Amino acid sequence: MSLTREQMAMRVARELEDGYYVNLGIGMPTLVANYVPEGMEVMLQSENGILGMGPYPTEAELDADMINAGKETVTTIAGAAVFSSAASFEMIRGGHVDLTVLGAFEVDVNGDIASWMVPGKLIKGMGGAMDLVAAARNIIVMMTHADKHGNSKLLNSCTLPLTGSGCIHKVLTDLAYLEIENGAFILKERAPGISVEEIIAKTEGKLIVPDHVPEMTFA
Amino acid sequence: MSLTREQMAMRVARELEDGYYVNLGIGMPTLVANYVPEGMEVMLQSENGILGMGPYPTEAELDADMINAGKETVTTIAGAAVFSSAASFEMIRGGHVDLTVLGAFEVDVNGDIASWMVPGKLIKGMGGAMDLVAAARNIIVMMTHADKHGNSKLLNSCTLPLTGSGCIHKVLTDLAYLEIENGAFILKERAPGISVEEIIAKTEGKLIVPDHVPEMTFA
Amino acid sequence: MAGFDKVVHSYEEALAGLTDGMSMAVGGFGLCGIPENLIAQVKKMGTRDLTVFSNNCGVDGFGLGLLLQDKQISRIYASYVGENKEFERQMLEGELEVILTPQGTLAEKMRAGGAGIPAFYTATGYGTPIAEGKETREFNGRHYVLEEAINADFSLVKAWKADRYGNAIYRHTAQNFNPMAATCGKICVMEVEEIVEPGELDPAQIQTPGIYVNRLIQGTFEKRIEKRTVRQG
Amino acid sequence: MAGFDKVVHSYEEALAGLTDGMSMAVGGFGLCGIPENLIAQVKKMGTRDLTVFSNNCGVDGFGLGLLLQDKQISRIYASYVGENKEFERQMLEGELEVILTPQGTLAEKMRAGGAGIPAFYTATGYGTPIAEGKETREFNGRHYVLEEAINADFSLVKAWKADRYGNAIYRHTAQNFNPMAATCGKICVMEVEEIVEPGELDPAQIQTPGIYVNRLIQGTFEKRIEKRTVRQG
Repeated sequence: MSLTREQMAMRVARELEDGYYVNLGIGMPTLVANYVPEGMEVMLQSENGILGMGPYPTEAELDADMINAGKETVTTIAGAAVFSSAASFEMIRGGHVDLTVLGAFEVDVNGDIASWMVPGKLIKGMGGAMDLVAAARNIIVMMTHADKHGNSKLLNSCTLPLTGSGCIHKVLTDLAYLEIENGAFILKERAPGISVEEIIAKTEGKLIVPDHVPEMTFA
Repeated sequence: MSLTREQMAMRVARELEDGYYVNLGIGMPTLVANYVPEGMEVMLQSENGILGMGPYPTEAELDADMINAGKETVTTIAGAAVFSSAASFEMIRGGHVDLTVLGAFEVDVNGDIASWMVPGKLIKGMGGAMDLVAAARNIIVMMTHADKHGNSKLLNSCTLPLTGSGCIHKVLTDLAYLEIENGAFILKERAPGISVEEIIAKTEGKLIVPDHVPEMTFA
Repeated sequence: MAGFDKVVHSYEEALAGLTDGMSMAVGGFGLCGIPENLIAQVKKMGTRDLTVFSNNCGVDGFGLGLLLQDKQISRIYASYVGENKEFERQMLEGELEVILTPQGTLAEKMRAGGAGIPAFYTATGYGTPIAEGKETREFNGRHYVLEEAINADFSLVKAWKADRYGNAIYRHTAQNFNPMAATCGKICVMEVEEIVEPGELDPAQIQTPGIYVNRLIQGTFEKRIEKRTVRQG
Repeated sequence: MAGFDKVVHSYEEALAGLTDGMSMAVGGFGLCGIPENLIAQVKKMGTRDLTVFSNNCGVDGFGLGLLLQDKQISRIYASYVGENKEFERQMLEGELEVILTPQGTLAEKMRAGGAGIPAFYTATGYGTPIAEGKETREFNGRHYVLEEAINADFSLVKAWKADRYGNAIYRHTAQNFNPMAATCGKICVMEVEEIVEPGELDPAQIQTPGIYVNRLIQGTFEKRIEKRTVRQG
């Protein structure tokens, strides 16, 4: 069975470490915040200007002036800081954020990522994604292994306009956890019940399969 | 009679306009603050991080954490802002300060200024002066016409290491007020009782003397 | 108006001098912290052929989206288009020139414009379409793109409180692009929820010093929420 | 120390890992807002061959002047030498390499180092000895100098109050270079007058967010005044 969104978030959460400052992209990456291991503290950075983002507000706490980078109303935790967009990207571009998790349309064996535009069809804009991928030392791309038409999103070379070049080293899909090294995807873990053959079939980019590929665990 | 320091400050103060943000250099330029015309408001910027610098503190107000760019203890006025050095030079380098008054060792007909170093003898450092002269739209150099050995400080070409190049257009000395245009000093006003001949004698750089050179007034 | 009192009493006065073909740096992130009344005034004035620097372009019918409706904007520098159908339509059909700009680069370009820095290098966008036609350069083994400053004719910003001198503070994440936008326009117009007397705000806590602000006006704000997300309390 | 608690309990621990030949970005302007106890600890440690980035170098016998006495500093980037005889003597006699750096350029170079900007253009110093050996370039008819970022091994800074997470605020003009110095070191050590619990400081008023701070220590400060100027009250 391919992973649910929640299982994907649980697996990404295993990459967290105590004391990490983390930026979670809009959409699925946001779910990672729900699976921070017991006894571990991480602090969420939101690129519109929050360090120490908290949960959604109650009706009573709701405040139009307190939103996250996904434009959702949020709260801050005790010990948060709120600042300008320039100050926020000083942190991001200066490499001070420990982990960035974001989605993508495509990733390739060179560590290139495409996530902001499908020419002629869809232009979301890059928001802060280009800044995040250019600067972060530690990035996990979190996406489905194939698109809804069954086309692989792990390629030899991205076909869409890039968000960043040579910056991705870790990919978590609904089928596998892979790392990118020396121009290839290395299959590190497979989703429970997913065969190596299925992953090979759904990976267009050069894939290296070690002798033993363990099943993923979540805690 | 050559001007006293106070008269020089009074003459510079005539260049002030209501609502001006002004940076006054260390030393003599500081005196200008004492001669702001009645009914006019100017706000003093100090490059270590004050907009709205006030007078020296009373003994009771004295605070080691509140100093100006000359390292003197000061106060702030109501409606001041205090900020970082980077924020301070954003203002200065962005050209937001309306008037800068500073001292100099030499000024020349090209608008070059030297004020921070006499090789082998004296190195004060440039502090914020290079930033101020590079960015300000409106600068008045305030200095004696000649040094203590009688050598002119208004030259065809500065001999000392420069603070800025082509940036000075107005000079107030103890003998005259001059403007710099098209590679020459233009004698605009002379100190009361000082002859045009004396100014000519003490100005090494190319000097243009209009038919009529009025005596300076102070209010 | 004398000395440092920046207060104006009508939105007409606030935006006097804004004419066709000019550029505006506009604060806000999504609909948060946008100068909503200043934007509404631009709509009322019908100023056309505007160049806008703003992270987003509002939504259909609110914020800068109002100016898209009437095709008052010719060109916009923004990082994000999503959730604004008219914006996407005008862009895809070529009615509107959109220069998509990474969010951090946009913030830094505005700051640079205000700070007298004509250009800076950044890793953001290297190897992507954003870098096309721009100088790139290596420092210490990494590649960077040269990005130039943004300078605008007008700055339209929204703060929480300001004193009459224009010293301003922002509320929560409504700060976002406002402080940088405030610095990079020739004429900075700020609207606030409350104008206080000089001395009421702590000097060390001022986020936009009054030196940047030319005109200050007190307004009332709808503060529309784009995505209302709540939890059970 | 777990999670985000940055508090350390001794100056030894605060500066552990600072070794000969390293570089330090140090906050303060004159003697105002200097990390005086951290500097005293560097003197005690006897660390040598240091490269220092700091606007000034203290005075004879206080602040960074202490490190000059023992010749612990090999190289310093500063904007101002005046009022420090030993500094001037070591510089003129070539015992100390001094790279005089305009004050605004120094502040911006530290900020750039913390912000991932490897280099920027500035008008400051064009046509002066400061520009020698540096690239210059014209933008819109004005000349600019390319200046590179400062990155240091350690940041030594002084704030007023910080919470345990390192979120800090500064007092009056003791802010000066501290916020920029805090961002450009690999390990930022901050000393403060008071450590408070997370939540006690207003999030919107934080001047150095805790993400920049690695070690935090509470100290007591002499706060020597360099020029005591008073008026009759």
